[in-house]
Amino acid sequence: MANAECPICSAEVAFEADTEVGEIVECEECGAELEVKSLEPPTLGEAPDEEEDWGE
Amino acid sequence: MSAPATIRASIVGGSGYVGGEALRLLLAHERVDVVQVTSESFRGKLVHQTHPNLRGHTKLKFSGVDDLEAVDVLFLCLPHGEAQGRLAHYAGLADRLVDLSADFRLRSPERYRAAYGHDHACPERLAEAVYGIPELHRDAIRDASLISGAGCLATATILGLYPLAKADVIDRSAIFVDAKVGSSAAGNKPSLATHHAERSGAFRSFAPTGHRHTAEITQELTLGGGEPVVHFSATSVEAVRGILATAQVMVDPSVDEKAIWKIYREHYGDEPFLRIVKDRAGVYRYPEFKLLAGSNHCDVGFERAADTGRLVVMSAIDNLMKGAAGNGVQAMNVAFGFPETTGLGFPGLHPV
Amino acid sequence: MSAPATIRASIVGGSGYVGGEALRLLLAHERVDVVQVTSESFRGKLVHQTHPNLRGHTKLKFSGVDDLEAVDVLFLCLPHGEAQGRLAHYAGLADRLVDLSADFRLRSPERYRAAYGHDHACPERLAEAVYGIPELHRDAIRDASLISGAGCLATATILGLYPLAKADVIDRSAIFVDAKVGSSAAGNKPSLATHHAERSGAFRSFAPTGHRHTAEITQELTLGGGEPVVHFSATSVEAVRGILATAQVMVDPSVDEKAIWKIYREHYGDEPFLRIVKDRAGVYRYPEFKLLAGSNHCDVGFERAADTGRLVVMSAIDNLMKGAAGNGVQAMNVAFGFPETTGLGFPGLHPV
Repeated sequence: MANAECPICSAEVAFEADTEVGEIVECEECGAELEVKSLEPPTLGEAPDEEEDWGE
Repeated sequence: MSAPATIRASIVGGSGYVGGEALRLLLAHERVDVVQVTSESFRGKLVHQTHPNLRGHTKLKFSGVDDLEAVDVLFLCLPHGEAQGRLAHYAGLADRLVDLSADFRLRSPERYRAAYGHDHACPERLAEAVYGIPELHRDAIRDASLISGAGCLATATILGLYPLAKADVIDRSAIFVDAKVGSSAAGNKPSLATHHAERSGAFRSFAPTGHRHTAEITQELTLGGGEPVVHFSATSVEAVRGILATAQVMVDPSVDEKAIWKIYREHYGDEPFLRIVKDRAGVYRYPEFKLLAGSNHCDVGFERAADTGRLVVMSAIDNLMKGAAGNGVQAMNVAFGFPETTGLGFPGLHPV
Repeated sequence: MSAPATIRASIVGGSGYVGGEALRLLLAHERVDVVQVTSESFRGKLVHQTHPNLRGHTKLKFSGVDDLEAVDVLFLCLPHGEAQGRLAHYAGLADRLVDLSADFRLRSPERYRAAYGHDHACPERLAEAVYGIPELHRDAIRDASLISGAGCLATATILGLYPLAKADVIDRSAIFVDAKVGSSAAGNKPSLATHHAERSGAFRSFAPTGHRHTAEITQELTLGGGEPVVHFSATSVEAVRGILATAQVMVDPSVDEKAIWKIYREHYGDEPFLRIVKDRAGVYRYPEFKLLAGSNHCDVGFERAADTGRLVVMSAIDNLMKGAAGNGVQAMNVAFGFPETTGLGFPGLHPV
């Protein structure tokens, strides 16, 4: 299972065996939605998430 | 020297909120036998008289301080001034003392007189006492005979800023802190100010300046560098337990968000009680003390104002747990070589 | 048949408040391995997304209900109607089911239709389901494959009155109950009514009459005698967790205070979670739910109006604990032969 670095908080994000390019994964530490840019080397980019209304 | 199977512990001054919390934790601690809990005013009474949550959990009654037997560790939960007054007596009863008052927090007698307005009763013991936050002084606690608890507001503030100060990325000339704190931090002595009709719903600026915990924060964030200038202000809020310290510091523009994450992960990644809470999803995206009631967690989060280099650091604790009794038990675990989370695994409640 | 060392448990519908509380308890339960927690809407997400108190305590992620593996016990924490709809499917995955919805609480299909306004999906299973309050049905729970949790308001009311009904000392023709309940009992679905600005400080008579839990109270207090007439009224109050049920019944004048103490001690003296709270000292002289948050206690107290023979019975619980998840875990302990307090020792906090 390869690891990529979260572009937001630099935490290690594990790629599952069946992870595919374009898939959206979530960083476990900062909760950012990330898009799998490539598998070799494992790289992630920030996914264009819709700005969720947090309600404050 | 391997850890003992179980140890004997007693609590001196067990009728207050901190003593009661220490009793709750120690009664459930699998490596501890609670021998005595003292209270002069409630001597002979069942402990659940003052700690109703313990009804049915123990038949223990309050003892008098003069009936204290020798034990392995003595938790001193006395009003300020009493521990320093009779330290030799207590030290004669146990090899390890965990003092949860403010008597032995400061290393320098001068700083103590400035903060507390009178000379310390045994200044020669100040240097030997260890400031008992394991995340800061774990090794020193292991061998210490006098472990001092820390001020609750100081604990939250220090743990929020410590990694940044250690990495020396913040401007030490001006650290602004606004701490929000619940009513239990003031203890169980009633007054008109704590009378429900006066206190309920209050957001009371009880110490805009001159709060005593500032001295501890300054002491612990010096870290071999220049002494930081801490501008501290405290507000009591509509809660019983809980502290949220909101610090504002200026950070070198070269230190971006990723670098800050790295600094916090480097210092707190392996700490069982410290959680970095800066989340893009969910309701609780930054630290919030209401989730921490009864838990020993200190949650730390931050947000960087890119334009000005301002960093807002938020840290939350339960003032009776990581801010007092929970931290005391954690330090005891370190001192006796028990796994550090023993008896401190309660995660907190949600919703609450 | 001695109790297994550990068992495998999963939670179906784990993103709600009851599912989250069951997860908190089962993760810390020394005899349980949590295998899966399902949530269709949060599938693949870390559980702390919806249960922030569990951050750092588990790396578990929500599964889909279709990925469920066979386990020893399945906790069903689904919205009403879903368990009865797919019971056979769930029963195929585990020998023991603990259903914390309202689907299998009532023994009679007629009473179910009257209380819930529609026919039950599998009325033939109603008779086999056990009303899962161990203090009432401990033996039946031991062998039951379908254990139903009880309504939280019903639990508090029943446990307050059960000993008196069993001893047949109360007038069953008119039992008046006024229950105060916190907001978490309504679940985590937001609406204008639960919007903070509308809900904060509310004392809202949301069910002056016609509350569904009345049917359970009537069912469980019949006890082989005439069916009691229960006049139930519920008010939501300024709290997140907690129920205080205040019942008023008429008692035969020959039954004095001492006799009532005896009746309660006879039924609850050996019950680990039931405490009789009628105290002449201290602040908390009668049951109070704020002390019980996170604990599995049900505190019961009473006061007798000597002149009229009126007895006021007060019973308090945490609606998410003894009123739901805590009781579910207690019933699981009974079913698998674990000591009944395993994983349920938290005494509650004070002050809180």
